[in-house]
Amino acid sequence: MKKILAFIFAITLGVMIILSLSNNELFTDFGDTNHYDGISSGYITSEVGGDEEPALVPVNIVTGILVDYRGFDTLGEVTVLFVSSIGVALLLGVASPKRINLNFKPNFMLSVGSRALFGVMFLTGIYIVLHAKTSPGGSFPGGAMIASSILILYLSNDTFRTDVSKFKLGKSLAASGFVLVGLIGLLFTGEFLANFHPFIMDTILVLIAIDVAGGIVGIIDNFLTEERV
Amino acid sequence: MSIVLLIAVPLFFAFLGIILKKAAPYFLLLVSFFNVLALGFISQGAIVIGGYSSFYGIQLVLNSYSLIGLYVVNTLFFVIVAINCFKHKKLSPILLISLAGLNGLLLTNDLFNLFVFMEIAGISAYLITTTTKDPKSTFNYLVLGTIGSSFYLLGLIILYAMFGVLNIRILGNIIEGVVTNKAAVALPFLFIFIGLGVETKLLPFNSWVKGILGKSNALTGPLVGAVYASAFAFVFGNLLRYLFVFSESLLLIVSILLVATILIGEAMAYASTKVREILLFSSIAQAGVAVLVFALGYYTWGTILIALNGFSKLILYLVVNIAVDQVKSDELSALKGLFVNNKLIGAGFSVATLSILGLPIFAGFIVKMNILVAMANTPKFFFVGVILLASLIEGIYFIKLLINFWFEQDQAPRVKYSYVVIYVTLVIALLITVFGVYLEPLNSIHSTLNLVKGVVMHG
Amino acid sequence: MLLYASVLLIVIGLYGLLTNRNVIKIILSLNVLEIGLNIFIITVGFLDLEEAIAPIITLQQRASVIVVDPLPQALVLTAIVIGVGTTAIGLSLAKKMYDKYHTFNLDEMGEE
Amino acid sequence: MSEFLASLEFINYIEMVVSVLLVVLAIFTLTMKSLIKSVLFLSSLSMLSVVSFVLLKAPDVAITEAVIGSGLVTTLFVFTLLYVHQKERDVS
Repeated sequence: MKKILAFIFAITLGVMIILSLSNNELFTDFGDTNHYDGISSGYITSEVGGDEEPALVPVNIVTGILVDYRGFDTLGEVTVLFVSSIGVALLLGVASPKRINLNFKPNFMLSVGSRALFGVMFLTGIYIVLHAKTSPGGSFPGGAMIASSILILYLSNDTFRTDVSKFKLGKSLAASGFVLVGLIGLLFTGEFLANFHPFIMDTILVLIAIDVAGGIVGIIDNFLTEERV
Repeated sequence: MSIVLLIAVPLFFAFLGIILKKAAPYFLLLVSFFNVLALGFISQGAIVIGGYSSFYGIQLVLNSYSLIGLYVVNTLFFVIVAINCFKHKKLSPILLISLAGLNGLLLTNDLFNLFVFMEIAGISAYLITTTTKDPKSTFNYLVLGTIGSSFYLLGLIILYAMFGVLNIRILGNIIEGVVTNKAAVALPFLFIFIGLGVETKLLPFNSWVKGILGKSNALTGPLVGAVYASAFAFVFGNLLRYLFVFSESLLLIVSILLVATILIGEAMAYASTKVREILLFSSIAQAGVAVLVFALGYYTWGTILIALNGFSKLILYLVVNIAVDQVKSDELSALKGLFVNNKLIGAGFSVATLSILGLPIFAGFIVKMNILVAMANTPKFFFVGVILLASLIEGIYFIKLLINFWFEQDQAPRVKYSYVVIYVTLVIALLITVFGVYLEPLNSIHSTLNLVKGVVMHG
Repeated sequence: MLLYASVLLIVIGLYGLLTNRNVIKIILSLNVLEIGLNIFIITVGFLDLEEAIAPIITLQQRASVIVVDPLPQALVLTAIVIGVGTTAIGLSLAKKMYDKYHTFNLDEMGEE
Repeated sequence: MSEFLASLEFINYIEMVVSVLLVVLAIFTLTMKSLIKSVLFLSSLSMLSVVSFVLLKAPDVAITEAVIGSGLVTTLFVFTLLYVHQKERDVS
């Protein structure tokens, strides 16, 4: 009975969304946007600030929006990742952690292969972060890639544990560094997170990557450890 | 002083707080105190993050309404932190982040930025409620909160697809001016309404409240019941004021939801025998009243109503939760005679309750009276009747509660309140009475607010 | 087409949330809902023209070409990361609940 | 001109297949009895959404979803299930 009600509710909602969107003169059809009338046009042509130097505008428009025009959202996003990694540590953290055994039988090929894979992924992550302004990607996937390379090490060896405290330190310093960059902008130009020098955007990209990597490694470590009995 | 500091400073110290663990509780105390102080030196107006024009960048706006909201949220937060901060040292960074999130909610004038701050405030609230050691309720809260914010995101993206703008006030002006058929924007508004309705405890979306506030402790009860409730009610008021345009059918749905929230909340509170449940159901009803007042367009009195309710709720949740923590039961029968040994606390609690009821000589009376008069003038007699009926039911159970707490000489429970709690309770009770007897301050607030009403604050 | 698929994904996720009582299944439904929502947001900014390109282009060339809307893409990036945060906390809570009640089924946990 | 039309139809064809597969995988994710199968279907659903992001000309989102959504979220689910699996084995 409950399932039928839920089914009817869900179907009604779906039909309602589709009907009211397809019959709506304001909502444009699929594949036919008018974003050149809205705020996006400013981001694309970068006529937002008026006096912007070309050096401050990255080739990847999405990166430009993330770290510059809407950098405050990104600060919030970093905060969300930060608070959830402390939250996971609060919920799952224990006084004397011990690795959970995955019961792999590590052989020679696996350990060598995983180390090679670790190197490749780590370098790819760094590459993605450093080229966020010109190529697709950006610092979020880059940071996550770095964290995944460490995840590979966790998976390949049952006794492996990375030095979590270093990642925690990096995460904390990177996140507070992000706020600090914003405050520097406030101090020098009177605007929080002002983008007045090309260096600012690079710094923010690297800081985000460190924060993401640190946060995700912390989460993974907490999921793979338990109380020592 | 820039208003962004209210968000940036708590964030900065929260980020530092996890490596400087010893200092984190002091950071929390100092920063929340700094925020209250800073409100006195802050200049009203709008700023845009990064220095872009308000059309493109993320705009933060401080006007008299959000200033009242900020005062309420930051003061209540500081009081709660001052009472609790050394009991939950591990939570200090999370509490700081939640403070930043709440301030961001009140300040931001950007739809997507509002979503981000909703998530920040929400996730820190989930984590704070884990202190009650009841993962099931926290999980329920998390799931409903995530559904709510997903609906909100869906609504905002439909609005973006229609108008290409994310700034709330500009979007509101466009909708007001350009859209002739208001039913065309009903769907996104319904989604946004549902999304915020989860956090503001409106009726079909509030099943998380029972687990969270019904099992609260001295930290989560006041924080979720008073601070988060007021913050989200203010956000709701902001959106209703600057963004929402009701078509006939949407207004009907919304009114039905709100009236049902008010009446069912009061009825549940009347039927309950557990003290914390009485409080939580009555706060569901009051959330309904606050949103109704905003939806009908009485922004000034709605703002004052929320501010007053926030302070009164703080006393109620604080007093009851400390008692429940010590007696280990929240049945009304176990707490009989609570105030026999704690007369000062009892006096403060009674003042707060009577003010929520809207009895004369307390501030709640003036607010409720003005709302009813305004409604009767419009005329909206149906809503007047609903609010009067709700007040009647509220009166019966609150008076019953007070009688139980005051008159039972036999086995009065021994509950110790710290001096901070007694002091806070008395100060708030005194303020409520002063504002209630001496009307001038409230009326002057009203006239100043009327002055700025209509003045568009953004550039 | 993808627009309808994304709305369907949202609806399927909601249906799963309403009917499932297993904690892991509930988090999975949330994820399905989020994926649907993300695709919906991207479709909103999509331009179905052969000459429309992804928003990666130098400043000099921007006047001469048409790009798809970059803003929804930036918003989705934020939404994805936020989704990971909630999923991680939800799974930690699931683990906590398993430690306490030895089951993932919300109905078998019982009231206290 | 005909070539152009053919390429257009090809894109639409892919888009249609992806859409149908997305819905099918979502249904599988929620109807599987075994939790680990559900998780794997979620992972493939996420991978398929990466394809749809590429079709919709959003390379940044595609990379992020591939690394974070498909990779990390799946591992977190798997770790949780693994933990429970080991707990059950310890008990019995």
